[in-house]
Amino acid sequence: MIQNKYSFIALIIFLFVGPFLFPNATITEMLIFGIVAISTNIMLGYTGMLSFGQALFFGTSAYISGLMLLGGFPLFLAIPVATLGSFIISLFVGYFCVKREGLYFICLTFAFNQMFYFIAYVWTEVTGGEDGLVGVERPTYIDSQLTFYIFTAIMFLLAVLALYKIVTSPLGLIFKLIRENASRAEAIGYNVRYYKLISFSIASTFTGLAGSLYVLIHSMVPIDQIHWLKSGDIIFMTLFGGVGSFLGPLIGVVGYIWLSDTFSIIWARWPLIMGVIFAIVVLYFRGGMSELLENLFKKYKAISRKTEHEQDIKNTKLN
Amino acid sequence: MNKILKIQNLTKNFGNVSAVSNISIEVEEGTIHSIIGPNGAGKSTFFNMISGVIPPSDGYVYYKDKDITGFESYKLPHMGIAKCFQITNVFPKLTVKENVWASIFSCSHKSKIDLFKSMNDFEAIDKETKKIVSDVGLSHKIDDKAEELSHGQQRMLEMAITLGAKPDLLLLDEPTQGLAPEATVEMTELIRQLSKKYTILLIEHKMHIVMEISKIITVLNFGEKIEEGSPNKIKNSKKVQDAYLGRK
Amino acid sequence: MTFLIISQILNGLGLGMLYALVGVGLTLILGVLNIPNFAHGVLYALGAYFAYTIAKITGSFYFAMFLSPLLVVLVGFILESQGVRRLYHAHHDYQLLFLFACALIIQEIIIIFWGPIGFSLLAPPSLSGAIDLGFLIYPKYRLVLICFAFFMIICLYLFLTKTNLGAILRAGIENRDMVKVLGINVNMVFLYTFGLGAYLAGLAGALSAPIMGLTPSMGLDILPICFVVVVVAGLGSIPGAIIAGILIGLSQGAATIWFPEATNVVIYVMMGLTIIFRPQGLFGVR
Amino acid sequence: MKVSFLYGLRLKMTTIFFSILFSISSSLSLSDTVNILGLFPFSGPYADSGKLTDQGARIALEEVNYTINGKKIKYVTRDSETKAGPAARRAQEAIDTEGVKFIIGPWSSGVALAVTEVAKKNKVMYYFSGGTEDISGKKCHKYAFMWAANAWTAMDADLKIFKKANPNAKKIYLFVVDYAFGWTLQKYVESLAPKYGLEVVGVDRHPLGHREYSTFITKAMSKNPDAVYMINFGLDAISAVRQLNNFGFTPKKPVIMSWSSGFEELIQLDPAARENLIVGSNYYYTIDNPDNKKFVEAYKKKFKGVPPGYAGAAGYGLMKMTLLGMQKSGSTEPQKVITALEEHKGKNFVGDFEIRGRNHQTVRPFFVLQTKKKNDMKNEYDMAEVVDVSSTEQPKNINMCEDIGSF
Repeated sequence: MIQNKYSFIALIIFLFVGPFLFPNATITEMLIFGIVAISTNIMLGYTGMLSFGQALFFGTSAYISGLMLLGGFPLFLAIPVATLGSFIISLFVGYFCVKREGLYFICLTFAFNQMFYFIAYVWTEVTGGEDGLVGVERPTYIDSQLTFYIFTAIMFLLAVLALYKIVTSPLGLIFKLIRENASRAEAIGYNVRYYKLISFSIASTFTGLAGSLYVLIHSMVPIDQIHWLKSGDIIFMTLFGGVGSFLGPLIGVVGYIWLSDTFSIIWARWPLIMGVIFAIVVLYFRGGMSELLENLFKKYKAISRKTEHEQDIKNTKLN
Repeated sequence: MNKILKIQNLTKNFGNVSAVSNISIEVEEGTIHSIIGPNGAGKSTFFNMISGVIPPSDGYVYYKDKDITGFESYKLPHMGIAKCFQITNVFPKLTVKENVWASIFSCSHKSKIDLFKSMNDFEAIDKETKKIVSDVGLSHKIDDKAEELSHGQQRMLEMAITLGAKPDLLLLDEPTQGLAPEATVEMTELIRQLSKKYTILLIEHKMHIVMEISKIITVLNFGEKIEEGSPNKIKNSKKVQDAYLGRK
Repeated sequence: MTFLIISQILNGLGLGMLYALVGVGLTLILGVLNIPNFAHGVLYALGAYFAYTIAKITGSFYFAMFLSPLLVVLVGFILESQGVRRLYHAHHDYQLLFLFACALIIQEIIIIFWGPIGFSLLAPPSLSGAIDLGFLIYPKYRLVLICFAFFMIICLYLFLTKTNLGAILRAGIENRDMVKVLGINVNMVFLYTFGLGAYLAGLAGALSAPIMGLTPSMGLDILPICFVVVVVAGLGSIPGAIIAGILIGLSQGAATIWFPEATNVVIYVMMGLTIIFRPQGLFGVR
Repeated sequence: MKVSFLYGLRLKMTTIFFSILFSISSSLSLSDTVNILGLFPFSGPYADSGKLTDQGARIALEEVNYTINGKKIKYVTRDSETKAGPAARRAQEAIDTEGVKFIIGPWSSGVALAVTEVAKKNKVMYYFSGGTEDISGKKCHKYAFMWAANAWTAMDADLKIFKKANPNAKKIYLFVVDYAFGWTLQKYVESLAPKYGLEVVGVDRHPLGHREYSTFITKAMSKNPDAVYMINFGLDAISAVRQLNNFGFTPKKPVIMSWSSGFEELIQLDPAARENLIVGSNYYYTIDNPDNKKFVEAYKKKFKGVPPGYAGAAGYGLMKMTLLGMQKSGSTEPQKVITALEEHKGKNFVGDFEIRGRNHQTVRPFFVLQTKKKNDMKNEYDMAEVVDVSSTEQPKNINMCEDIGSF
């Protein structure tokens, strides 16, 4: 609990300091993918389901909200409708996927993702196909970079609080039960498939919310946001940050985007570096960046405690 | 006396092999009814069919006169049937409290809204959790993770989870499996205590425990019921002795 | 029209055979090792690139076809023994992350060694050009490819049914714990399985090179198709993977006749139908 | 200088907190340098062209010794990955942190459309080259320019020169890559073909990134066309040409690669497979004029004797145009540079050109090449010769740019 308090304080500080650390568009994108990764972690870390199709919801919702904005609907209608849209789709897709476990679940979500990608790709009149959906204007009240950042930060905070509420509710506990021991959860009276669907829907709906915000960053929906490689990115960001804690994935997002932007300037073959980093994380720091930081923090504390202790000993000796 | 569980002609075939064939038993309310049999007698298959893990090939299961044959296992706790597993089967990364809490919550929450409330809003469940945990003697470990408990403690936790569902009928699958002698005694005592409150269907292959606490015993061998009756009757049954001592 | 249909069937078969080869490789790894091999695509690409280099150095196309898959097996062995082996007890997410990381690394290494621009690998003169079958003209290499891939599939079938190792692999797919119980060196079995999967991927890559050319991104292009083959076939079914691969190839051929824009979509439509009507896959065992 | 509130605030804060990270670059960049961004695909599906484009751009910068109008040029690059999302993010990032005022970048209409939104929003000039009509068409605006020849111009040139070389040809079969730019070209070809006495006997659209053309080829061959006219690019085109050769279509009958990068695509094909191709391209290194010779020499000298392809030329051309605008206006403010470029007439390494003010299209020659047989090649790069050049401008009435707007 205390640790959570610290991490929330750190989060608030990050929201204030972030715009000075990173370029505006980048930090805004980090927050948006922060929603995605934190919500994906509800499914991945808490419930133990690995979906390789989260870009499906991100992209679909982005298209819906983009189309509504283009059609002249107000933003405060577009975002809820798009989010609702991804919720409905998540129920449909999830219905088929949660019947299966493990590898099959991965394959199915992956396959659904590809299916939606091709729908978006072929249905050019609506989605713009290869070119994506362009020319979506931001409403004037969030047109400047600062106001848009504030808007995104508020949406981010709301989403994070909602997700935190879920995590600390009985529902969050049920998700953990399923991750730990699905057959036992079933035996004490939980319909595992049903709760898996809920978990899948929550993750997908919030991913959808993020997608509907993404439209506004660059005033467009590129088709690569619904491609399976994006789903991969989402998983990597989440794992990179670490699935062990609630806010860990955010560290992953910030790290992933920052590293990829930085390395891409240094060396054209930067995906190689990213690959090596991922491999190292998997083989040696499976808890991701958040655990690494936590360990460092602990070590630091242990050292300071040790020196304190030594100091005490010295003091007693002196006395 | 009221028959709480009636099983009629329960059969399970795996291909051409029948693991359980044509078993009928009736469990009286408020008793300990044991099912025994040597290894491979079909006890586990039988148990799994009752608890909804595998669907039977034939036959019926009635609980309180309601047909529950082939119900998915998650529905049973809500009707008052709880089961305890043969191998330790807890939620290792969660605390003892959470383990038991989740089990109580499962059958006691009324609406979907409860799912989204804060964990701190359920005083009644918290209280009950503490009570059950102390009943099984784990109060001092309540905030420890389940994986940090000793094996015997995990079995006790297992029992606590099962009791959390507030069942009328307890299905216990070899609760003393792999326990040290002292722990076995402890567990036997616990079961005896529990029988005051619950009807118990006990699957066990340790003869002495069963003899000690059961009211009625059903003996299975090669998937068939070979004998049924009071401990005394079983003790003196020739068929049972044959089965256990190895027949020629 | 018959001419068109026959040649489309041949086209579909050629394509399908390639899909079947990579699909079976992936199925083996998925089934026995229970890991999602996201590096399968780059192994396919490596097969093609090795073949290119060997053919360039030795001047022998056939030798390249022989040696390159074996080199890919070597890469597979390294991947398995140095990384994947440590992850058998980890969650799928870490396995996936690791294998995808390997895919990224290998793809970039391909760019570093062979450059970002693609190449062609020509079939030897005896196999290039088209042959006139009377009722249709068809490229020789493709006919040879179909026959050879068919031959390889028969070999694979014999290997799996007639040899001890094959029997162990099949048992492993049916029930992974069984292999452990039988007292077999599981590490060896896993290593060989990964090697065999890599061999099939590498072979398919090498065979495809004269038709589709070589590009660093060829691995990423084939990967989704591999997974579709597995989903349509049913997880862990080797005959299923072969048939699904060929079916997908054929349906792509058919789509070209009537609905050319949809040649890629048809794959996913097939998969969608499978998911809805037969969720365990056409030949799924679990 | 107009800086947004946040930007100004950041300048103050960074100098306090992160002086090493940002202050040096951003304070320098705002005062006495011109900052130009090269947004190229260094990774992703077009990874091959990023480096080449960058090389071309650097040649142009070296010619002016990285100075313009007395100011130092700071040239930065970013990886577009040929993905619109990262491209837009990195463009925005470069604008914010590096103070970039000019962006050049090639390839992919998706990326172009994303970056043009960024350019418009940030009032930054964007010079684009590559396959899309929208930059000087439907999505035209004051800040974006198009360097590649117009699609209509290109198709007109291809058909005209093909007919001239093959007077007996009557029937052509179209392979079209299935996305917006492909359809645009198809539309133009279908409307222009009758003008040159050609009949389109069949059209097959295939998905982008398709590698297997056997099914399309057999279908096409059953119609017995005199030529296959391909509207696809990069690897798709290469795969299709290779397989057309496998099937024995070429070299008996010609294949037209209507919108090709020329050098880069041809070099990936074996000489045997590239016989009898007619290739329409925005650039080929043997273009005969002094400016081009100078460029090719400089390029070869710097990069191991390999002549520039379209990517290198595009980098060079885009940079040249941007510099030209600066020279002409004597300014490094995007708006002044843009105004100076509008309706500019000149001559450079691709020949005579003219920049239309109404749609920001660079009206310039489009080249049609004929591939050489293996025996006629003088060296491995001597793959084709420029057979003709055409720069007919797209008729005004079919241009989709209705209003270029204002600053």
